[in-house]
Amino acid sequence: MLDKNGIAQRIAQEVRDRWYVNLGIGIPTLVANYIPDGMDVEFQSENGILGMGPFPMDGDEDADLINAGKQTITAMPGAVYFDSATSFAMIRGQHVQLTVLGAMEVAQNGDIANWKIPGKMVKGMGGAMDLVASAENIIVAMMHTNRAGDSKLLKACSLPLTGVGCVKRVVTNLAVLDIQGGAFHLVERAPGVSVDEIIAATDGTLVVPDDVPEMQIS
Amino acid sequence: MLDKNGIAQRIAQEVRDRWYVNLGIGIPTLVANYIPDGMDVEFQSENGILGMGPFPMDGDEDADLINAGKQTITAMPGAVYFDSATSFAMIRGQHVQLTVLGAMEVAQNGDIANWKIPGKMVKGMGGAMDLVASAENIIVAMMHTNRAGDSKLLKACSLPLTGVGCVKRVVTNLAVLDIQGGAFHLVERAPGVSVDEIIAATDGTLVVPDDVPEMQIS
Amino acid sequence: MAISKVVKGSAEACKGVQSGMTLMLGGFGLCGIPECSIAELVRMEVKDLTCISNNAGVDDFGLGLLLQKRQIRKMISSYVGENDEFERQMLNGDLEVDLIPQGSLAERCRAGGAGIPAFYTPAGFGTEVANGKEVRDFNGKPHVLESALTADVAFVKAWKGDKAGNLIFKATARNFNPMMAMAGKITIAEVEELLPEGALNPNEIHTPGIFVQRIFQGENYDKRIEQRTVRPRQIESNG
Amino acid sequence: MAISKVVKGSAEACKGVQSGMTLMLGGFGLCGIPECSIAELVRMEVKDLTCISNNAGVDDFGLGLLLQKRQIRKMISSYVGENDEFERQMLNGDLEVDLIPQGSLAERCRAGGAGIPAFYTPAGFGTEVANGKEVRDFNGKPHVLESALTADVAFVKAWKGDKAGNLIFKATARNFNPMMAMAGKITIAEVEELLPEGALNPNEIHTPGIFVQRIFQGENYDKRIEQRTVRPRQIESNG
Repeated sequence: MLDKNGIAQRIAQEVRDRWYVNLGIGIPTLVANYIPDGMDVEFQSENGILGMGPFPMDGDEDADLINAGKQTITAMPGAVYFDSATSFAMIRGQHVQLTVLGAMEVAQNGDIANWKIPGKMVKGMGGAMDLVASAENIIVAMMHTNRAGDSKLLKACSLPLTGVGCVKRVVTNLAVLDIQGGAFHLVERAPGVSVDEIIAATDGTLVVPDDVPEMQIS
Repeated sequence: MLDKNGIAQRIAQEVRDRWYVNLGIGIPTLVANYIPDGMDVEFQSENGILGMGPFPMDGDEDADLINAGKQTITAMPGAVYFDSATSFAMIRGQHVQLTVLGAMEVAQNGDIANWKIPGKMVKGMGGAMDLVASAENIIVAMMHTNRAGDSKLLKACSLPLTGVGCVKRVVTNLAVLDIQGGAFHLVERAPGVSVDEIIAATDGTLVVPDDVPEMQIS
Repeated sequence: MAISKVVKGSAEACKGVQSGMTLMLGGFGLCGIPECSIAELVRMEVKDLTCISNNAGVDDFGLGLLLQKRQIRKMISSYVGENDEFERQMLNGDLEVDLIPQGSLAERCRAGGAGIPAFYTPAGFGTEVANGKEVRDFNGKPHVLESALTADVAFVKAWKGDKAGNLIFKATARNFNPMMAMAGKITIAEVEELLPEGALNPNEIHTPGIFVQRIFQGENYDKRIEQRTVRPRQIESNG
Repeated sequence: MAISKVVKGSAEACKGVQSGMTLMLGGFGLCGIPECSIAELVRMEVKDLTCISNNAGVDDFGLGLLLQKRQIRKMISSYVGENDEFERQMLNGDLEVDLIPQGSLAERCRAGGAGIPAFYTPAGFGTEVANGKEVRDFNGKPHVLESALTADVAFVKAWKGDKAGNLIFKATARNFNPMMAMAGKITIAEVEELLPEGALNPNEIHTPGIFVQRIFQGENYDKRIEQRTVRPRQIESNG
């Protein structure tokens, strides 16, 4: 079974050289730590920076330089700042090659819910609706089940949707799954996790091939 | 009767302190020469400058600094450059207080034609259609008649339109006229021009008040 | 001479702001927010405000200060997760809230300033955000018709500004400020450094002064950091 | 490391440009046009091009060079008054021409790059530009629905650029370049000065490198002036 860093590490394997990548808050942010040396990748943060670097050294933080999670960050050489309209022009215009974000629920038709629990929690969608409606390549990073132990991979989302039919791949603490033809397809098992455990933790329709390789995480 | 500079000088009297003004090619460009000292006015040129100054000194011209008429210009202190989308955001968004432009024909309902003579001349509308569709305050600067001696103030435009019902005031070599309720209203006579001459040169319906003052041009 | 937009301070700048108005406020989280103007709005005790702002501040800073005093009737935002007082007022029904996708919010403000009454975007299709809105297919993909947003007064905060109202923002403090500057019937800019005419390079200006009606030198900027994330400063050993 | 977009010169930059393609070309008049790329297109002898450009150059410079060689099948522009060859070909019916309002052209390019398939504008209502287009009232005023423009390849010309494709334009040579950079499936930028990574201030960049796929150092810029208007340099007498 993977921890959050393991999920991030596995997703990093999906990133290709010369890609612009938008990483959401939480697990997705960790993906940046696992990009192989020598691979040229630039991180976009939708509040207005391309070429986002690591957190600043203690004492160097700048209130005017944050990411979409409101964390203090740094800028890499070659970085650029821009306004929010230009930022979403990049996203909506499909200039960003990969979006990684978290979710409360994912459905077997690719629907995603991650912004609201009616009557209980209303944080807002932020940029997530623009991202999922526009990105050609969306990976959801999340735990396979919620704190109550219920599956987050469902036949249909029960919460208000963030986007419809947009998720193509999900990476959880248990597995890598593709969404295709209205079902989850098991692609890889996390180290030490059995196919039965994944079946048990998945509420939606799950297609299991004869051979399910274990993830290669160094 | 006014010459081109006289028309420009009369139009300059319409300009108010603290206005942003877009001047078209030809006579309108000359208006900038007659703004009284001490009046703060900024000129916008739709190719991407606010705070346009006079022509450069001989030898100082810069191929990268032109106005919408492709003439070399200078920038005043406090000027700013921007792209074409931002420029027309200013125009469409009604941030520019006055537009002065030329015309081939103006109709008594406020229609204007100034971009095309079918089968003969097709220069294009440039920014004129955006300007006339958006500006709250449009003054047309033109000769009262064309080279053949025909009136340019018509019952209806015969040429393809640039905009509909948008012109509110026309300043010609003969007169100042307002457009209102589907007719031209004579407001002022040019120095030495009689009301009868104006009536003769106007094809559209012309409302003539009892008293038509002569323009005050210094 | 450029048209001067300079006013003395936040009090003169905010003259005419009234209860019941629709305001826009730049900033992302607490980054790039018009601190001095918000403080002035608290002093003025204007009420029943509709505030268009990407976020709602935190409990004791930014728009949270107006929420505390119950000066806001309605918020139009994309993300409000950092403010407990906000959530309380909303879940109680004391605060009307319109949550809209961040990209649509930015583009709707720009449209409002640019004289574009409406545009189509894929964001929000199939979600409750699209309820009651026209949907149309373009290139085989459904899009939602979104309308322009404008405000009676827009408040923006810049790093440097000049007499003519030209503005330069710093780093990611730019965010929503340029679009909101365009969309205000009156736009009030506060700046960390107010410079004389001609002091800014005309090639480096982010917001042309034509979009700004009043500009003032802000004071005592707090510039609070919401999430201070740092790496430890340690001497790395070699092996 | 930033993603490098650098190619050796115009020949490498234009690799893959083919007859029949739709191209965008930045510039206003002859100001800010991609001179080196146009010269390369002439050398390549690609034909049947659709060119989206505010103007069509003059007889012997800018897009006029492509018109001379009959490489252009269709022009999408707002003003073409400076080119006699253009007018000849158009009135003969050899050249298809779509004239559109300048502001709509700029906004349609931006929309194409920004993933906005269509928007409403008041420009052109009641004129032949609106023929066949949807008209809708907003705020009591009729508006025309205009669609996004994109191009197979967009050519832009900047003053300074860096390895990552970030661009800074000079003065009014900016014009259509930033929007067209956004709207090209492939965007090729030529620059007067190509600088290493990190040489540009990230706060002063007009076009972020994400919009640029190839960048090269241009050579032998002519930068022709269309209308040289000057004041005489004379010693002014005092009284």
